[in-house]
Amino acid sequence: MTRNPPEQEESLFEAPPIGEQERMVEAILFASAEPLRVAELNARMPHGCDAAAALAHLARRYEGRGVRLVRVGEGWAFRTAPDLGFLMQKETVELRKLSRAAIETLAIIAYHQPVTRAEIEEIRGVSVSRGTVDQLLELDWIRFGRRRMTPGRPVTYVVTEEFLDHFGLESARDLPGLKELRAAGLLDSRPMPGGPDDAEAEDGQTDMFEDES
Amino acid sequence: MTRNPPEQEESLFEAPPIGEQERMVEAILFASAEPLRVAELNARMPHGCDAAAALAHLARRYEGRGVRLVRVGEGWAFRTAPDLGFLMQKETVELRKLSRAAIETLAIIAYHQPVTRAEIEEIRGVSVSRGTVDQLLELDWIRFGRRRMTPGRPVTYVVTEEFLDHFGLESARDLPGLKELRAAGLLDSRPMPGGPDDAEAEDGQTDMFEDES
Amino acid sequence: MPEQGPDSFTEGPARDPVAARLAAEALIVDVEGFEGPLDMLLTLARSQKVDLRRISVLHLAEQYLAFVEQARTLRIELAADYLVMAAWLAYLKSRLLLPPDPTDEGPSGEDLAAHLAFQLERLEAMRAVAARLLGRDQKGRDFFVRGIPEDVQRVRRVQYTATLLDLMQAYARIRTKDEFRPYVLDRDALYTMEEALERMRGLLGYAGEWIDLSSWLPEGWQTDPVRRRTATAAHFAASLELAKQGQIEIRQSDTFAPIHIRRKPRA
Repeated sequence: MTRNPPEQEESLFEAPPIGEQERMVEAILFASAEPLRVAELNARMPHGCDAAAALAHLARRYEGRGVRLVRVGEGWAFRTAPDLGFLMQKETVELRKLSRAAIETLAIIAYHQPVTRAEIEEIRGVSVSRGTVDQLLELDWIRFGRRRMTPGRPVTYVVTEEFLDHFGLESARDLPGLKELRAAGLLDSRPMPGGPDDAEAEDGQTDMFEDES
Repeated sequence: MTRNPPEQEESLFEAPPIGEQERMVEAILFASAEPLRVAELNARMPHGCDAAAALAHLARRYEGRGVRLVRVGEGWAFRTAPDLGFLMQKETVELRKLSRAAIETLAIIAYHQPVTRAEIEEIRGVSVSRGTVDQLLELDWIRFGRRRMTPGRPVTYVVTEEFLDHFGLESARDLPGLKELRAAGLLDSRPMPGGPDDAEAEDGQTDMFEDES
Repeated sequence: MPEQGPDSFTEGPARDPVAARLAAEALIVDVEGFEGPLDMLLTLARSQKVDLRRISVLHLAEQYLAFVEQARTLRIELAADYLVMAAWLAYLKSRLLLPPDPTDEGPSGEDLAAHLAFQLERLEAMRAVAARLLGRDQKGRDFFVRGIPEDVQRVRRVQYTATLLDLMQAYARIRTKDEFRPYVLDRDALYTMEEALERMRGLLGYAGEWIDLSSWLPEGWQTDPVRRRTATAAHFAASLELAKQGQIEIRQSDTFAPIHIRRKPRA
């Protein structure tokens, strides 16, 4: 989402002082349960405001507080500090118990995204049941990514911002152990020697995490 | 909600420092779905805490911020600062298709204007609900025309400028006639000669229910 | 996962046939607990108690094949994918044991073994990170969102849309109803004058002589009193209309006598 650079507006509207913009971002984010993107913040603030700068100020102000300003993918949200979770029994929602298959499938999608069902099956060595994928889609933790440009144009799966939010991740790059796995070559798409998909060798690797934008 | 006075516990548990208590109150109030009383806060905080004192600190901290700690009845809650209320309005435009009853009624008015309600019903073969006409009036797509000089002096309906504007017409006369509709293939869904009545009758039936809404 | 050290039975019956048999049975009974053959291989591999990178794939293949063999002697049916894996491992084993054939262009036994080791390591790595992921602070359990988010007033403006095409199609739908369904009984027992008029126009050609109007009532409208009444009224009104237009003549010999009509003779 692009918008006019603030310079164009300045002659017409005086932007509020940065302290005031900080208050505005604080109010908007406090009121929202969902993360909001910088563009969404700017759209709701008066012309000439710079939500990104206000966010930077605000994040510093909330450092170490009971409530923190966190980045979730492209969005920003206030969340309670994790060390105070023990106080929140009343607010705790019953997290659905995921099957082992669902957890593994989720991890594979997160670390290998975008990834096709066939690739998930190759990694797990078993077929992926519809219910497993459905469950993850329903939780809004995964979504369909771009189709793979290989024969059959299979759909791919990627993780969502809701996934990042749920696990307190700023981006998919912050997945635990991602660097080590990559360094160990365990995220490479390595086809079976002499196997039929030898030709597609590097496909999975090249566009990994490209989808972030 | 009553609870044992904290004095009894103090010998056993050291209360957290007041700064920590402030963080706790901050997090609890942020996450709570309703305002909380001091007693409720105390009940949820570790033994020896003094929620009232923590609240006082917290209220000062949020003075002049985008959100404020406010008293709501007997309880406490965060609320956005009143001067920023204008930021809390998010207008979402929801596009919705007109119901079949409404679009048919509108079509009849457009083609037969000025037309009375009785005539619309005659043409549609089902009664026209008040809601349908009201909706079209509200959309400013129809308005009242002159009364018909017949017994009862029924009101007539005509289409508005706004209607012409929305449908990109110079005048209602520009609406294609039956011949053109047929040429455009729009009249091709004719009922099979011989046995159309069942299907069509059912059609009329569902229509009537649609009207209710 | 069973802790019975499944590698014990791979040494063959010579060492401890009873223990080996028991171990194999335990594994077979537990086959439901495995998420497929790769998962089982990983479990077997872990029993070697070495880094997965230094695992003996040959040994692993032998363990797995022994397991399948045991299942067969115990007459336990294994799912097809377990048997597919067994066939592949048997092939791998032969590749690893036989001296390489210089004329063979296929992948070497070492390549295949390395790939299997890679698959196992990757699966194990995925499990490890899945556990780390679940070990993170989670929303709704460890950290929380704003409890009163409805502070944001959502001014929802509903905008109704309809295209010109919608409009025309709707009108077409209604008009086709008119054109092609002259007898539609939207109101079950109501015969309209328009319908009667339409019908009579079609019949006029046969009305060269005086005809009793009541004999013109359409089928299904002649017996039931309610339907007969509405049809009679409609046809009478229609005949008045046709008379007014100069298309027919009407006569009635007496009060309540039958009404006769005929096409007006051409002048």
